[in-house]
Amino acid sequence: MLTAHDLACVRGDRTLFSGIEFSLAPGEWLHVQGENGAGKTSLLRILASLSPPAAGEIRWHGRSIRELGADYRAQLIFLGHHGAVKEEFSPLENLLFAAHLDEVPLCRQEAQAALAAFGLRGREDLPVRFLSAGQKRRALLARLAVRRACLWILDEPFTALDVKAVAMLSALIERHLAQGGIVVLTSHQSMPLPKGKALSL
Amino acid sequence: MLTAHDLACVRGDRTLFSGIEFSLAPGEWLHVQGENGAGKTSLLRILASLSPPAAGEIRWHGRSIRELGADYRAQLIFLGHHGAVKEEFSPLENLLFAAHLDEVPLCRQEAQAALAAFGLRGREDLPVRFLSAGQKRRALLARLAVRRACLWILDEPFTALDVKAVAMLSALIERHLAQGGIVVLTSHQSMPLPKGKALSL
Amino acid sequence: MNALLSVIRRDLLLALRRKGDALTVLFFFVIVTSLFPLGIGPEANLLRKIAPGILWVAALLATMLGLGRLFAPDHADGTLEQMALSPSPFGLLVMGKIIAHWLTTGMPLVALAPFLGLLFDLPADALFLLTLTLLIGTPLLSLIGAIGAALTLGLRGGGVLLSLLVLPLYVPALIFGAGAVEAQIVGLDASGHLSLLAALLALAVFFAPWAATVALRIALE
Amino acid sequence: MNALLSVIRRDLLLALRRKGDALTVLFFFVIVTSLFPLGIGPEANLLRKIAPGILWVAALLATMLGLGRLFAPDHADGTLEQMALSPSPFGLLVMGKIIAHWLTTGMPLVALAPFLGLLFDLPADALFLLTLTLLIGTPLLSLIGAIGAALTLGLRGGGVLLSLLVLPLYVPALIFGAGAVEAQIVGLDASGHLSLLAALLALAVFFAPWAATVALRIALE
Amino acid sequence: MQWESPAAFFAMGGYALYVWGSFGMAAVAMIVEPLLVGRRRRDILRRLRRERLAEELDEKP
Amino acid sequence: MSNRLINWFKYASPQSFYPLAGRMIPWFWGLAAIAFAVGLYIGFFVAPTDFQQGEGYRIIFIHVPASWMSMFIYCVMAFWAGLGLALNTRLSSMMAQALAPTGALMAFLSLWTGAFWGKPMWGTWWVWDARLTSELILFFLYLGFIALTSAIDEPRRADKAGAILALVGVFNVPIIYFSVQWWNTLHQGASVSLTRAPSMAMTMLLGMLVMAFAFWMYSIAVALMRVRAIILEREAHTDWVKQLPEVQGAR
Ligand code: HEM
Ligand SMILES: Nc1ncnc2c1ncn2[C@@H]1O[C@H](COP(=O)(O)OP(=O)(O)OP(=O)(O)O)[C@@H](O)[C@H]1O
Ligand SMILES: Nc1ncnc2c1ncn2[C@@H]1O[C@H](COP(=O)(O)OP(=O)(O)OP(=O)(O)O)[C@@H](O)[C@H]1O
Ligand SMILES: [Mg+2]
Ligand SMILES: [Mg+2]
Repeated sequence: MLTAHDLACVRGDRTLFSGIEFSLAPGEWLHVQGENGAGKTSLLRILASLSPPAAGEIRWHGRSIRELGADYRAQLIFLGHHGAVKEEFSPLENLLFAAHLDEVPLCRQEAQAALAAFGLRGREDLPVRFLSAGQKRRALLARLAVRRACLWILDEPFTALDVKAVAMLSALIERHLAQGGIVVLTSHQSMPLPKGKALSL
Repeated sequence: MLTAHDLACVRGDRTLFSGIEFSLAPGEWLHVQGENGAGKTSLLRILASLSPPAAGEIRWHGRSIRELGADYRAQLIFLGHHGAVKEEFSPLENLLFAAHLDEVPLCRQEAQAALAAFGLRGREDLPVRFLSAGQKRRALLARLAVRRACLWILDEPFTALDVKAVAMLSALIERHLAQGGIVVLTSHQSMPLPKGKALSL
Repeated sequence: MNALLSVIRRDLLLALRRKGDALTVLFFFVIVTSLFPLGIGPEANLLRKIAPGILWVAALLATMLGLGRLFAPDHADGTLEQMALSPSPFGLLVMGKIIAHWLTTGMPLVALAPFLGLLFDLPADALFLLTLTLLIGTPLLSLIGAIGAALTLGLRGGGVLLSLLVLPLYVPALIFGAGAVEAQIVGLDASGHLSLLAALLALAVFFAPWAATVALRIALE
Repeated sequence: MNALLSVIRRDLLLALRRKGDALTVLFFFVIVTSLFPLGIGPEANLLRKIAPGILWVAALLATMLGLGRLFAPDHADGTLEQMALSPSPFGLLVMGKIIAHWLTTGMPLVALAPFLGLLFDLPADALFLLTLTLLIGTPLLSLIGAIGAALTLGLRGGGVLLSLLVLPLYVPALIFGAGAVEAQIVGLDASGHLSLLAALLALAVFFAPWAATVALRIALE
Repeated sequence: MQWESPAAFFAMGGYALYVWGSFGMAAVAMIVEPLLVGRRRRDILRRLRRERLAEELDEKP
Repeated sequence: MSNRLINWFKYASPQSFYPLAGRMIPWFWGLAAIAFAVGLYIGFFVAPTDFQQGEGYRIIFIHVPASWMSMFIYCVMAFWAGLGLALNTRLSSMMAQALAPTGALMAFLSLWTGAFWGKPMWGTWWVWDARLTSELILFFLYLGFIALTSAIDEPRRADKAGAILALVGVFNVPIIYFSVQWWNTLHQGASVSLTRAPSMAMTMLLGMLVMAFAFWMYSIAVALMRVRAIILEREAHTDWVKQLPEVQGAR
């Protein structure tokens, strides 16, 4: 249960948004919409507790995320514009390290299977630097399939993906929702997803 | 008139594509399609004479682009995944410098108008570093409106753009085509453009 | 604890993957040291006198150059963000990165120093002491440097700003480190210098990772 | 020609925008110079003897640190690609970047050197000669450095690899530059050193921009 | 009073360069600094006034 | 958080401090002017000629106050910065940033006047003495603080990063001072040690203290002026700034 109360964000001397309210129960997802520069990325970073809001509060199951700290962070996964994949490492190594960081036990076979599911079979051992734009995104997204986190915060997850990969990712998100997960995402494209809440900035 | 004969591209020990043939007359555009990693970006870089093909030849009005060299480069504009905008400079400064580089006379008013047309009014003087993902792309694309080049090579020009910006860019491309320009682009999304040639990798 | 080890392992692997990257810090150390005889002239006595100072300054500059790579790549590709969001304590991960930095930068310097000392014709006991001071001193340099690297993260021209911030803080390490060797060469007792150096290290082990972590969280906002 | 001036103007503006970035290269120069007495000890006679060498090495290191910023930012954000595709000759644009680099890095060093010489208690005529050698030497450093910066562009750990490539090429400049001042301090004629330094500069002006341009084209492939 | 003449005062017993060099630099620095701060304040005030005028113009149609 | 603390926060808000500072500034300028006049009079016309250093010693009347202030201001700056980091009060971070340039100026004056003193007394502009070296490093620490805070555009981030640097520095200043002193005494090379007049004449001491007071008042006055400018810059978008008479007033 994620709730936001009266959130505001200020950048420079511009107020990007204020008075944002929403609440998401398990199985619900939120589509953050808005023009370029409306403040979607900024909102997502605030929800991920990476930067503090200028005003307002975010609650997770009724408790403020500032108090929860690490307990909250352990339950979320945030994938942003950046890759968070090392260009020198292969997708496999990247995934294994991410699992370590997340304190998830993951063996090579499982990791390889996850990558194959994301269409990277045969590229598991090629340094990410050589991958195409879309393949890089896939290597990143493979983490979604591995880590057990309840709250997914995804910033434009569909960029650079081809049609097949978009379908795959949508299916993954649907399954996560069906299992009682919560998803917050931004996207300029229309998505093949069950109806969710929408928030316009 | 851009023609490609029997182009091939090899990366590592993988042949991405070979035997690519196409020709584009003024007013025509080519949609390069393919899955993630099919070699679209690689093809575009070859067309922009940034990297040499493994085999085959590209001709511009009948003459090989290797011979033409600077004469060919003067007539094309290539916008890739990277920004080519300086994060320290404001969009205005970036555009003015790009115009200098292109040896196009451009005064502040014109530049400001071009940026305003791309929805950056009020952000002309903010360093690009502070802009949102979509605004960065817009600052980059503003160059299309300023530079007179016959051949446009655009790698996923629609990423990160919101609906309004997509429509604007499409209109710009259409106008360019109507004036006898040639466009080569890649995109995973469907585009509101008049029918063009398609090339599947 | 597991996460700490995994960060260290990853960073070591990364250093290995970026072929010869750690090696080039070493070469930098060697080249700076050997530039001085070229700039100053070949008088053996003079060179012997200034050898400890030069080796220490070279080690310091080499460490400093490596600092740019401590957090910046992880910041640029978003890994640092993910570390901050990880369930493992962020401070521990930062500590892991600092340790890995020392293992790939400081330790090779320590191993190489005695050989470079030979070039300046230092006596055996001075060589030993030089190595010992560097062994205590280079972790100190890495720890202090981590604060500077974290503070300048993501800033334009960070590399040079970093040196501006960090070099003044390196002064005590330099003075005690080079001072110990020089004291011994002129026949004085070096243990005072050494224990002060060790005390500084103990202080830094406690405070530097904490300060670096706070600075990193700020940089990520 | 127009394009050359526009590149220079842009890079100067950029240096201005990155507040105090050129300034921090200067501070680095100052700090490195003042680290040596700290490592070596405060004996005035000894320090006076090694001063030209130290100042030259410090200038060399400061220039080298600034090299990382010569092409890398333009490469990372794609500007270099656009320059290569520009109708103006690429070599001219590269030359513009090198000139701007010297104006923001080398020239301030030259202006500051006499004051730092004072810290080492150098006599007035030695100060003058030191400044003169740096005035000839720093453009040389920028030119040679540009080749190295172009060659290492986009390589991982490029910063340190760069120093590895460039430092050996800097050695002749260092020897003639510092040598001239030392010769004069001990009462010998310095003009031989000076003319050799000038000859090197003339050579570099012709070849370095060309080599850097070729290297850049390769890096862009 | 220990100075025989103004000239003796300015000569400072042969230390004129050093004494007046020090006091001069101190005086210059301590006059220039407040002036710079004052300019900073004037700049920001000018900006604020301009913004206020712009806002007023915006409000009036 | 207790009520008292919140109350305190209210008084420490830029909004209520801005007019208060405005009222205090003239007083400090006045005190500084009086103290400068008295101090300079004592320094030049009352204090006798030094039997060793002749008239050259009169540099002491600015050198020592500048040196003291440079060290004192650093501590105060670190205090405010640390307070800003711990309690997240905007005003104290602004105070820290307002103090830094003045502190750097004092360090610079100490170096400059020291060099101008050293040349006639020691025959050289500079020696690598403990005091001198640590003052130089203090100057660098100031410059580092200023460079870092001005390199960060987001004010909140600049405050926090600056605070960490200032705190690390304030721990290091004594370490640096003692390390340099020890380094120097061990070598005892050709360097000249500071020659102090064995018993300073009462009038000299008095003049020095009055000048130190003048420097102190000056620093406070300038820092307050600067903090007011910083407040205006940072709070430009708030209503209370827009309502200020100097903003509303004559065009
Ligand atoms: C660049 C050169 C110099 C620097 C950076 C410098 C720095 C300092 C500093 C930091 C202090 C305050 C330290 C304290 O009170 O413990 C100080 C005090 C003092 N300095 Fe200097 N100094 C320099 C040159 C000189 C010279 C050349 C003389 C005289 C020949 C001198 C005489 C004094 C005296 C008399 C004091 C007051 C000592 C006391 O109150 O205990 N200084 N100086
Ligand atoms: N050294 C190498 N060894 C093997 N394969 C390589 C090597 N370097 C690149 N590749 C492959 O070459 C392809 C490069 O594709 P390119 O970037 O042109 O794809 P793209 O069509 O633009 O894809 P996207 O839609 O994801 O942007 C990728 O499939 C990549 O895996
Ligand atoms: N210092 C500043 N001064 C003024 N405006 C700023 C400053 N920093 C950031 N901004 C503005 O804040 C906004 C940041 O938006 P954000 O990145 O959250 O947008 P977004 O909704 O994710 O957009 P996109 O769809 O393009 O990714 C931008 O409009 C940017 O112009
Ligand atoms: Mg965004
Ligand atoms: Mg691509």
